[in-house]
Amino acid sequence: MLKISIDKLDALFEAISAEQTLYIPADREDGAAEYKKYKSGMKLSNALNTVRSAKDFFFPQTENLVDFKMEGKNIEVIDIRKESEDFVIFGVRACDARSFTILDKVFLCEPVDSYYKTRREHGTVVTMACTRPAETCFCGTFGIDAAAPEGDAACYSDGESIFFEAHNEKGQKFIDSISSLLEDGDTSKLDETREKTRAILKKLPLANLSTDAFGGDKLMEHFNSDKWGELSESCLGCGTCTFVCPTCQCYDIKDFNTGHGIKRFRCWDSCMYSDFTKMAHGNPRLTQLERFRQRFMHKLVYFPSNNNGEFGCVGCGRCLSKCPISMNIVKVMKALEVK
Amino acid sequence: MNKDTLIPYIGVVTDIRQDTPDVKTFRVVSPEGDKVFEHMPGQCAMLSIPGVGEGMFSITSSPTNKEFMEFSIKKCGCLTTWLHAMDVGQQITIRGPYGNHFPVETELKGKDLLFIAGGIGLAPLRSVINYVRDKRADYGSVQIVYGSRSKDDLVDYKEIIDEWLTDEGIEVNLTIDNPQEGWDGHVGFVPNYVKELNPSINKTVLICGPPIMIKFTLAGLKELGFTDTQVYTTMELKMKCAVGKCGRCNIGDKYVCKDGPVFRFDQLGELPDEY
Amino acid sequence: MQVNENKEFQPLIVAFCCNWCSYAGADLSGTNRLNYPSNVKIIRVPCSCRVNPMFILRAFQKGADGVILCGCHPGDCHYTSGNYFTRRRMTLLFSMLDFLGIERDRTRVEWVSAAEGAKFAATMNEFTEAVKKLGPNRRLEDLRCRKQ
Amino acid sequence: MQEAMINRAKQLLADGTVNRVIGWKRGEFAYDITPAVFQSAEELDADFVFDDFTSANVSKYLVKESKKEGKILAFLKPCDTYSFNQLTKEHRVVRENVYIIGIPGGPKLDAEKIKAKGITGILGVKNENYTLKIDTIYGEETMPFYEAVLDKCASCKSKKHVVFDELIGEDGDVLESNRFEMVEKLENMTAQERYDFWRDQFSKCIRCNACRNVCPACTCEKCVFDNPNSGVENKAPADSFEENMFHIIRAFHVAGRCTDCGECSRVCPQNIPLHLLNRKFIKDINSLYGEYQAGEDTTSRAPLNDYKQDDCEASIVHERGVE
Repeated sequence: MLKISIDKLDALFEAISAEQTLYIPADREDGAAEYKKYKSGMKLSNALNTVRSAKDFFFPQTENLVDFKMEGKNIEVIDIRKESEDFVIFGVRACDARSFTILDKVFLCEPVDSYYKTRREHGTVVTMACTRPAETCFCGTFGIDAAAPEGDAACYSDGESIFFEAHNEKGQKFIDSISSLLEDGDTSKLDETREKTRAILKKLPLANLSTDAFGGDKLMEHFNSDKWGELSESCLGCGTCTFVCPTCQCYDIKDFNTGHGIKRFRCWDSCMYSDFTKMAHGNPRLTQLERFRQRFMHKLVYFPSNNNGEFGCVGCGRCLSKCPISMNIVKVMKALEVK
Repeated sequence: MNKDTLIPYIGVVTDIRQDTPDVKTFRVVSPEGDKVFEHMPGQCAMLSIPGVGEGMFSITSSPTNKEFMEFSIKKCGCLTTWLHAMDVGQQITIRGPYGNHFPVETELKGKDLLFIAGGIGLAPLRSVINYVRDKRADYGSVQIVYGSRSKDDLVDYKEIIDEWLTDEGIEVNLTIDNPQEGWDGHVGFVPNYVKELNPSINKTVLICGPPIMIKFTLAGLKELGFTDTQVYTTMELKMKCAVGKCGRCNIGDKYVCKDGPVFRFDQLGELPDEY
Repeated sequence: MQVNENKEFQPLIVAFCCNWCSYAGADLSGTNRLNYPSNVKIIRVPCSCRVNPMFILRAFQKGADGVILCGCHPGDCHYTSGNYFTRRRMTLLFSMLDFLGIERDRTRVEWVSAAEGAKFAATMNEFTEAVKKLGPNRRLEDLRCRKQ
Repeated sequence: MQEAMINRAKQLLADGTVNRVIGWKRGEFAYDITPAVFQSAEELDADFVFDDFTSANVSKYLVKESKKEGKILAFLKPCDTYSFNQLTKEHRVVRENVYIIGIPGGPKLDAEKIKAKGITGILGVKNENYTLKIDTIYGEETMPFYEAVLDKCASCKSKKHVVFDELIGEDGDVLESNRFEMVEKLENMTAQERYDFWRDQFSKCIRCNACRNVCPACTCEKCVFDNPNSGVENKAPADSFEENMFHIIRAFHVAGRCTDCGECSRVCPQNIPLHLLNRKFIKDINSLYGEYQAGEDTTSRAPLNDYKQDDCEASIVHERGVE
């Protein structure tokens, strides 16, 4: 397998960023990691994952959809879409990589979302296998192998070198573009590392979490469960879980009056917000119970029902560590699976 | 680049008709004067005034009308207030058609039809009624039960009187909630009226109106011997994208904008009661 | 305001004026034919305490380079005490804007009575000059509203 | 302590003084504790927890809970009692429907700070003589207790309970705190440096509204930022201006009412030091209008609902500090 020594990573990043925009997870001064545009001297974070997921790259928090000019009774529609540039996201974890397949199911089904599709076509996802999963990880529950991530190309570290493997044409193109920096390497130590990681994954506190009790066929049973009241009672109705979630994809479309035109933009929205379903004549989800239920039902029942049983969660654990009141999908699953 | 469904077309309002004190019907064509797009009865379109808002409205005119589209809109929120305030010649943005439609070419073909509407609920059904009238030979008997708060609140009263009532082979039953001067027709709520009329249980029912009317009418129909599979309705929930992605108009795993808005009652029965 | 290389920068000033004193003061400066810059856009409010911090921020959002709030002199409020509350509120707001690094000369509170037409004109001249020196508002600007 | 609390709660449930208890519920790990309402002795025995991670301020829940049938028992830490008192003053809670047991306060721990040290796979956390022994999947780790303390606890202002029906443990005193240190440090920077500091912080904001929703002083039925008619209703910052505006208005609206409980910073998923904005207002109020501690009592007038004829003019802002 082709590899590069870890101390030559800087040269690698320089080479990639010379060709196209490169994003890597980097440490912030507060100790958390976030994806940043690579600049010389920037170091790859050792953190397990970023606070915000990588969905931003394909489904940004806000984006301009279309502009309007209003003049008298006339309206002019201005298509502001531009062909975007190629970019590489390096160091995506297995969970986030899987989240893109989930987002694809939403945005690439008919009618295709051209904004998402363009970015997807231009982005190369280079994943990085995990070696130190945390207690909040439960990607295994959704059939994800953190030691063998998906993505266009994958990287594996054995502590000394990083090995590259292409998963598709785009990934191969990426590896070809940096092949002058790579050399052939022996993978025996890597195989060892991978086995070690898999052994840890099996020992994680949430390793036994199961999805058996969920799926499209359990709709009425879970919807009518009497546990939602207790589970949702301390929910603050904020959007933290939604906004850090790599698979939450609900959005709002709004207009902004700039004083010299209208900008229609799309932004992330959260089903946890009180006005999410509010209409002129009323609101079908009046209390936090219904909103809370919607979020988890969507991930565990509605999404699999519409997508051949695939769940809308990747077990990244972000909501476990970020929810202000520590209520999360794991607690919901554990409560609901008890009959 | 290809056209994205979220980027709307321009529509020009060429006629505005005040139907009732709070309902206006807008005629919309493209700037070139053609129909903006083709649709099927029951489908919807997103209308918007940039800077004010965007909303889903059912297309009231029949697809057999090849000249223009019509929307009957009740004034109730921010966008609809704006629409009601505009003048002829105003441009709006329009995208669509969205959603499924009444199965006029399949299940409904050859059937005896019973339309039940309340108030502005006539808007989506009018599209089907006129479609059926234009392709009269394809369908059996047609009966329309339409009720409103008062005579003045009957949407499209003129069309009902001038065209539907004079049409042979269409039975039109009108009712209003309270007695009113100048009204010699039936007085009473729609659910009771339907029971009084005692329609044949061979008919296929298309119903639209306020939720409370639907609830009681459905109960009445069941008493008469109708089954859930005979009754169709059309739904409405908050929508932003209209293409099943923004994630708010779902009832259980079904998106009203994409899998609906037309549902048969046995399908609704399988969904949670969250609408 | 357009920034043109050939032209001197002309700031947009929003002045909230209370109906009872400052607006009348502005009126008086007009009838007395006193000059004050046309860059000043006056918004009349019933009382200076009607102005909520959001008004100030939104003025900046929509393109203002400076915001000045004028009311009756302390003790002269038509509603007895409105301007006293304004004073506390604006002191805290301006202090906060300063804390966030927004140039402190972009905001001001000035008491102008109905008889002080000259003071109104002088204040506006002086404030406009001060803002002009600072240049266009960039730190509290909504980029979407900037004219290309 | 936890046992004493459970026992007292059981007694009060048994003798009918209260019909439910608000406290903290054990989670999956050592640190993920959820505020919860307990209805019975069994539930208390099974899940009630009070330890180094029970930092959540439960007083905001009492806005809703105190309007329900029957009396509720609330365990309040000193800082929580200030929030509760402030809510009482604003008539947002029904005091008679809450039975308050004052319990000792922090310092409480911040799991994020432990994780920021690179400690991962946390299975258990023990405090041994102010050294944290952290059991992880990767072996045992240690770190000094005080390095993992929540920011809000590190600059604790008071150990005194300002409202209670009874106490478990001792009541404390108002403390001399260093809570304005960082505010002062910022004040002494240049405007450009301050601007850069806040731009850096606010650009992290994802507008999840956690700071607003957790704040015991934010109890509007409908927030201006949720009201489509306000013209500022926005869900995601499309522009840096919106980030600024949201945080200025959020802090301004609680100015003079904020008790400095520090929940806003605790819940921020992006670690933005939001409490600094609130403290800036508190510091200004203290220095310009006289010392004032929101929530200390239920009778005094809030500084922004009050005035003196000889208050300073707004121009004072231009005259002091660094430009």
